[in-house]
Amino acid sequence: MRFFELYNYQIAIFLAMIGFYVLVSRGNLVKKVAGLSMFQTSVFILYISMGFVQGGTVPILVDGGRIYSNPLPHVLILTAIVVGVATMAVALALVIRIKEAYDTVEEDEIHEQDRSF
Amino acid sequence: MEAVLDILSWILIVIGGTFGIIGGLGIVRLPTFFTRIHAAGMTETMCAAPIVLAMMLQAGWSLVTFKLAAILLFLFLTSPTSSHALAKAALHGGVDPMATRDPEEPEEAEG
Amino acid sequence: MLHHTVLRVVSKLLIPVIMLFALYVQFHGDYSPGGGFQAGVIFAAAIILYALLFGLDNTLEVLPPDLLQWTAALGVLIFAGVGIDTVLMGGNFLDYNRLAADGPAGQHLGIFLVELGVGITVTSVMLLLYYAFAGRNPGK
Amino acid sequence: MIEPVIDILLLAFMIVIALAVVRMRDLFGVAMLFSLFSLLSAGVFTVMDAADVAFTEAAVGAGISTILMLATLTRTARRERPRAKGVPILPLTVVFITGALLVFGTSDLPRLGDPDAPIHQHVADRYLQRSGEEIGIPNVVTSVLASYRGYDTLGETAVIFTAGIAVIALLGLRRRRPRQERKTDGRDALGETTVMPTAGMADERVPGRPEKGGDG
Amino acid sequence: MFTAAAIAVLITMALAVTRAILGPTVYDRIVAVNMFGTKTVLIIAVIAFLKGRHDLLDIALVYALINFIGIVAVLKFFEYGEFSRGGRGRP
Repeated sequence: MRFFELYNYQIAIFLAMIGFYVLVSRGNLVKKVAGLSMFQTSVFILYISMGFVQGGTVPILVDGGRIYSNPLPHVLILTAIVVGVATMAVALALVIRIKEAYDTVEEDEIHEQDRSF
Repeated sequence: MEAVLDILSWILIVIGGTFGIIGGLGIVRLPTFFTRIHAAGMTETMCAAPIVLAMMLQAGWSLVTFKLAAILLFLFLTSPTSSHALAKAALHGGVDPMATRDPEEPEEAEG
Repeated sequence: MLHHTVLRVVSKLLIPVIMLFALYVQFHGDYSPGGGFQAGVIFAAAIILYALLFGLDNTLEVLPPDLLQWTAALGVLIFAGVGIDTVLMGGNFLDYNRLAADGPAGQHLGIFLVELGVGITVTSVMLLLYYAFAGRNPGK
Repeated sequence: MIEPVIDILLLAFMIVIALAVVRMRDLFGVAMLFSLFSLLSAGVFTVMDAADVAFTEAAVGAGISTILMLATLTRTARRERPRAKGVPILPLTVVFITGALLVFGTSDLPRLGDPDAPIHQHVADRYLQRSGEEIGIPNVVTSVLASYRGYDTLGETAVIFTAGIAVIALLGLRRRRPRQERKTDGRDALGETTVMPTAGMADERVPGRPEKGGDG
Repeated sequence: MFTAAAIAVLITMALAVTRAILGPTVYDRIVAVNMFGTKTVLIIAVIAFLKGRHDLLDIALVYALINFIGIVAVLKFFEYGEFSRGGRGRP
């Protein structure tokens, strides 16, 4: 029964693993970035689920002593989302430069041109 | 007064929900793009508006009502506009409005 | 996208509203969800909508990238400057209680300035990202 | 008690979309589904009482990240190259083992929404209790973000700034052209640029080059 | 009351996701994403009422505004294939 009380964490991990699978199994760099970003979103969900309190409410204080959910994960994830977009932009900029240098965004073709594997 | 408002809200929510589900079925079941955009457009007016109106009735006269009215206004401005622009783009992009079925390999043709 | 007349007219109506909403989010962030990060992104989104519809060149005229590079740095400078200011006033780094006579008033002022800095930086960086991606000449 | 149901349904939609992203080869479709993914995650954040996070995800996910992804697609290929047939055993194994370990790790966590969980006991509780009098603003997230943990936020802002600088360094910025030039040329910038660089640049060079063998 | 609305909206969302995944043309996907955005606005507003916290309505409001930008960007991508043109000169 305890297993089902953690459904949010498990689904978040499942989503993260789908993102991870895209990251390791696909050769296309744009798709890799999408997978990475999905992984990131899943980690956000994991964090936010930890801050959730049953019967709680949004951590904006109102009159009357109510239970609030934990504001600390919210702060961490809020900044992480914006930083995540900025870093995703760096990754995509690198992809564009790779495309211009190698004329492809498929991983194995890049290795072939470099003779690295 | 409360009871009247509740009954009105219920009626509006039932209308909105029904039209939402009908439109959803439409977007899955209808055969071509231009018929589907009709279904999608219908949900945006006939599903969103009654539900938001029902919320406005429940909220009473406050800032919340104003926010809901703003949401409704923006939805009414943006959804028909994007539907219109999309239909126009699709028409220029080569989707045949008179077709009765989807072409065989549309993704490849789009290319 | 000038031949989309309906899109153009509706966007002209919407862009000021989005900017106004961004300012509401920025300055009302103490009392409702919001703050510098969200407001910066929304404000940048409004200008990106303008750039999408009326072309990148027109947008570059309104907000040149040189200016944005300065403002991006300015935001971080405001944030760090508040910290340095509190140090100079005899407190710890980012100890806003020193900014005014009583604690909460100083905190209000400090949070306002810090959020302003964050908002300016985020707006500038998001717009710079869009300029860099959209203005890249292909095949060169 | 509809909220857990909404939560689970939204997460289920996310799983369906993630699986579709794995299978889809049209990268434009991936970008579209990705924007749906972030819409849904904002819904999940709303159900989880994280108003500010949902707000950020709403502002970022629907607008900026989709646009950046599409802008990248205009500079690269729109379709992914078909994969070789067969089940990719190594990636699946790695992913499965990692996932199993992580799920095993969750078994020690307190149940979802437990008010007595360790995470709610230390500083978070103090922030919620004291923020009202110490900072004097109702939104605890803002007060933690800007005041209690202002140092963190300074670091994050610096990271965003650095990322912006890095992208400019990688891609360069387009300077605005003088007005005259633009008036006269009309459609120059549109005509001279090819929309997508074709893969056959090397081949095009061959027919027009007589010096290869013809100058002797 | 709002439970019923939430269920109806969720069913509609499920159907829209189906169309977004099935395709077949790109325009179908865009229509589905657009419709899905509207339904997300609705579900967030409904959640705000279910929880009794009206601060959450701001999120719905921002979606109603930002969703439009995404659709415009997609249309631009389709008509021009890039983002730097389509300004003063005719396309």
